Amino acid sequence: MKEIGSIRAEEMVLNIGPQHPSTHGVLRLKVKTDGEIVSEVIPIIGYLHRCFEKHAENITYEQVIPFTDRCDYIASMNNNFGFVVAMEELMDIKVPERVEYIRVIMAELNRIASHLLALGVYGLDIGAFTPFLHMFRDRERILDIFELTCGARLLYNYMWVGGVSHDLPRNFETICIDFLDYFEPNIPEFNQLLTTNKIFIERTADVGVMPAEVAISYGVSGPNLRGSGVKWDVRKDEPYSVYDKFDFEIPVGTGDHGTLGDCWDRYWVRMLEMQESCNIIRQALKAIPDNGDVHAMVPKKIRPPKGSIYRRTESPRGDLGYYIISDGSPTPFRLKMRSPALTSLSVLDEISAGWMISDVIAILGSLDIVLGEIDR
Amino acid sequence: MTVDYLIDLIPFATDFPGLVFIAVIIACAVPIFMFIAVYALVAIYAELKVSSFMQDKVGPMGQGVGLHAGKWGLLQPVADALKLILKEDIIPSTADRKLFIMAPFIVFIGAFITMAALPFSPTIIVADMNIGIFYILAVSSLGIIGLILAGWSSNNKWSLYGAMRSAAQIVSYEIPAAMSIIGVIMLTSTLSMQGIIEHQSGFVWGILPNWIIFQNPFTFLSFFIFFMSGVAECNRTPFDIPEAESELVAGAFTEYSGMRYAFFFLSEYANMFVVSGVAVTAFLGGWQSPIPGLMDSSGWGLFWFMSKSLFLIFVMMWFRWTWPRLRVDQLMSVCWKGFIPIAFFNIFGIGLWKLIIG
Amino acid sequence: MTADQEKFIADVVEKALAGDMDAINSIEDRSVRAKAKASLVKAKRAAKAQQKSDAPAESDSPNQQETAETQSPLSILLNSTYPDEIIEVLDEGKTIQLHPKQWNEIATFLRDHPEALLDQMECLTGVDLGTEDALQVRYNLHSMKHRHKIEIRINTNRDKPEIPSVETIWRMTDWFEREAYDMYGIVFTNHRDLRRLLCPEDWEGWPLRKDYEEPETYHGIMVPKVKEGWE
Amino acid sequence: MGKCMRAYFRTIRESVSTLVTGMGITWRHMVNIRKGSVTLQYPEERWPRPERNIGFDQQDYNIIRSRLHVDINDCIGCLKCERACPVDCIKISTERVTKGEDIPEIKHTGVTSNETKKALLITRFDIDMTECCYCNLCTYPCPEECIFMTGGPNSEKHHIDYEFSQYDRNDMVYRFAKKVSDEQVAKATGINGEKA
Repeated sequence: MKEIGSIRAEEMVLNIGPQHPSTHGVLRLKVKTDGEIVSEVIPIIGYLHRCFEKHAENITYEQVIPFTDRCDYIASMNNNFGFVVAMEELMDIKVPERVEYIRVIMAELNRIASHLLALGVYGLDIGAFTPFLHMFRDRERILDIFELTCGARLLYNYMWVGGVSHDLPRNFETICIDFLDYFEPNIPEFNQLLTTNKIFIERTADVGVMPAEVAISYGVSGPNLRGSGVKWDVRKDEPYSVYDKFDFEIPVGTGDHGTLGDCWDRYWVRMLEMQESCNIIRQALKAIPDNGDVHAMVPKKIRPPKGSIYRRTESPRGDLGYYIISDGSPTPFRLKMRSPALTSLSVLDEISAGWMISDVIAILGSLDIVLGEIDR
Repeated sequence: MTVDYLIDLIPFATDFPGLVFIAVIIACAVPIFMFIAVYALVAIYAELKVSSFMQDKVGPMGQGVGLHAGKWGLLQPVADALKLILKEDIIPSTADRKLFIMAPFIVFIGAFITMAALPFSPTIIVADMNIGIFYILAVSSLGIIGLILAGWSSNNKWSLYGAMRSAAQIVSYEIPAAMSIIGVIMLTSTLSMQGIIEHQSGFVWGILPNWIIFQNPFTFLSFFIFFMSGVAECNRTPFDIPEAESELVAGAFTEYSGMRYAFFFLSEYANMFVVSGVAVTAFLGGWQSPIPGLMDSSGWGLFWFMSKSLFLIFVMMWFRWTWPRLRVDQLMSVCWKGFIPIAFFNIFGIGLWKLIIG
Repeated sequence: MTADQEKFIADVVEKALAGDMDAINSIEDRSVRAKAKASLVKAKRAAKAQQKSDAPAESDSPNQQETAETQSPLSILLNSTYPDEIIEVLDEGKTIQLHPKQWNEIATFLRDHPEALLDQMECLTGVDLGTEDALQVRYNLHSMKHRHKIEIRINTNRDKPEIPSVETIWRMTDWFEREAYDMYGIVFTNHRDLRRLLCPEDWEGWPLRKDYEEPETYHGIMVPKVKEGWE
Repeated sequence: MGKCMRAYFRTIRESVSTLVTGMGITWRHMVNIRKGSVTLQYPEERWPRPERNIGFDQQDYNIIRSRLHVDINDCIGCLKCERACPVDCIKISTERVTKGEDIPEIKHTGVTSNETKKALLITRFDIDMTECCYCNLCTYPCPEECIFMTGGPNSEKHHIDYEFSQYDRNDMVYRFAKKVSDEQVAKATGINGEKA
């Protein structure tokens, strides 16, 4: 008996990444495994560290905006948005109403694009290739709209402090409505192809359950938190810009196919959010003032008053916060970006212990991380 | 059959039996190898195109020859093959050299020798053994040895995971596949491939082909069990966990490159053909025409056999580009909790059907 | 604009600020005069802005006798429980500066007290105050239930920066404290896994401190400062 | 037991039906490929560039960001773009030429197309496109609108070109300033031979 008791499976350390198809960037996961079962996941980050915060202390506020683009390169508009909202609150600028609507439309379009990428890549992590390309096809349409509006497809530098860089193109409304009319019928198709697929449900339901308390304690936010059943959305609960004028639902996870807060719930919340974003865009296109200036009266050289501000906005990944400390000079004294993906990644170890290697990939995919934002 | 035919052809066969035997074996092996190579090119092209079409893109294309991939991208598989041949062959310094080199050939041989018993037409079959289907079931699992060798000798954790997964998978899925075949054998009372096909000749009520799949409801179910198990044995999606490109990078093949990788690739496609061929032989009437009187001379046998097999291969591709991948424990439970009980139930049902109805 | 011209204009502007407008008006070249006038306006505006920005800074100064009207319920709650720990209350009670000593205890109190219930840590920011020769950590807290928020600031000295860790209270601060340690060298005592987060483990120095100097080499590789053939 | 069995068969039914539904969708996409294909054969076919008209009141121009171009004849050397650049990819050096002689072939005196008098000789105007982050920030402060992303308000002056890769990294450094010799500079600045 003693001999049998002394037989122990050897723990193997498996390095997933930094170059791995499913780490969504240069992320390294040190995974301690016992056979297929994972006992510990240690994320090692910093491979994409570009000293955003240090760099921001040496450049002017206007010049920071292109760098915020590059933090979360999947949802650049939302990152711009977060920064300018914080800056405008710090400087107490009232921007024209048309600008607010333009910003909301852009941010919501980018939210759809970001969720499309997240969901498609999630399908890819699970092994379904076709939904990925179908979603990419629709994402390209959104990028076309962005290219038309601001000339760039990925890194926009579109929202400025006190305005946007360009007005909308002339026939923007029809283009946008065309896209929505084309896109909305595709959502049920994605659902048929992937969401309700039994294999997909088997792979994601009950896997990587994140209870609400754990999620809040880890600071997880956005769709990941809502997947755990917490009805929290900065757009609704701390409205910024003109979000308080829109009528939209906050989808929360329900645990339809498994436990509340599992991977499927997080996936499903994103799917529902795309529909809500479409609603918001439609409402915004109706309510947008026809003409008007797209710049508020802002001095050429931005010098915020002395002081500090922390403002968070809802990026597709969660609460995106900027802590700006100004000393009255044209360069920030301190600029801290609270990236939602960093908190999402930190919860990985907590929720993936005891699952299999394939599940670690599935859980990581469901958290929808962007390494540019984590490493900054 | 072909072997016997060739041996008979040579007048002095009885004088040098050993030599003639080897010569005949080579004479049969070379065409099969050529066939696999050509078929693999076609299948790769088909896979590219099928996947592209399902994903709303046109796949490899080209206007004119030259830098592009030829008309409709027809030269794409040729270019791929050329690239694999020309690519540097890398053997990791810490790998177990001998086993590392051996592994792809063992896998390929496993797929290759099963071809010997496939009846392409009434006359084209290398050897119509009286234990044909049993032989195929036996040797088709030879590949697993090669996969484990590859995984072990690569000295890479991903490879090891892939090898272990595929070992578990292939060994498990042999069981439902064999169980489904047992039902067929019970109906046909023969193990010979040609015998099984002969048994399926004729039509019920003059319209419905008398194939085993249509003979009773249990065989209908058996066909799907066999086919899905076959998909699993080929390591295709949704059962492609040994290769699992998004989890295990490339599974057992992670460290392979160039020609050695090409052999794995070739054997995967050859395996697909074998599985489809056996499914066609055992359930879909082999080389027999599905419509009474339509092209049912023995010359058309090859056409019918190939078109049926290629259709099943297309279905495999269809699976691959539609479905996600199962997890390893789910894979096992699908096999042990789903397929095997149903396969047993099918044997029982087929036996009962035969006793009661005839 | 050449250097001596600039200097000339600066001289004239200085004179003008002292009240001698003739110095500018007597310039003969029209463009130079315009420039001098422009820089005079700029200088005056800058002086005004300086005064303005100085004014709120004064009101920020410690004022312990803050009346209850300018305080938030949270700061009153904190003041009644831990009166000795509070250094100052800023920004109408939305920001509270604390001593680092009992921070761990206060943090638990803030999270668990039914009136506070600050269960969500929004953000943890390390700051190098630069001139005051101190490092600061700012905690933005938020309550999911009561939907109120508060900012806690804790100062620590530059030479031996130590702050009790709240990593077990809000799990989110685990990585954020590691980041603050990485960037500022603030040691969070009792943190279970205080390693560098973003920089490599063998990185020297604390990059986000104001007195940080970029290294010349890293592992024997020269750090390029200026691009070749560019400057 | 009965419940268990029912769940077992329900799982099988659900699996089969959902998997077949998925296959139906991929089949539909496969047969409709002629209508539904979204890709183009890149070197032969290209995506159409966005429509030019964007809703400015005065001007109609698109805002494609392809690469930076400078109309050096219009440049007055104000260095505003250099200061605006967040990645320091623009480098400009100028010489003061009010006293010196005119060099007709480089047109460094006279007026720009906006009727601004040029007072500086630009001896160097380099843009390193490998470093450019395409943020467009340098184009807005320019008083003469002479630096622009090709496209932009001056799209007639320079064609839009997305494909500008080079074999050598140095070829990506665009040198817009006109070649001037030291003597010419000396002559133009009026400091005879002292300045090189």
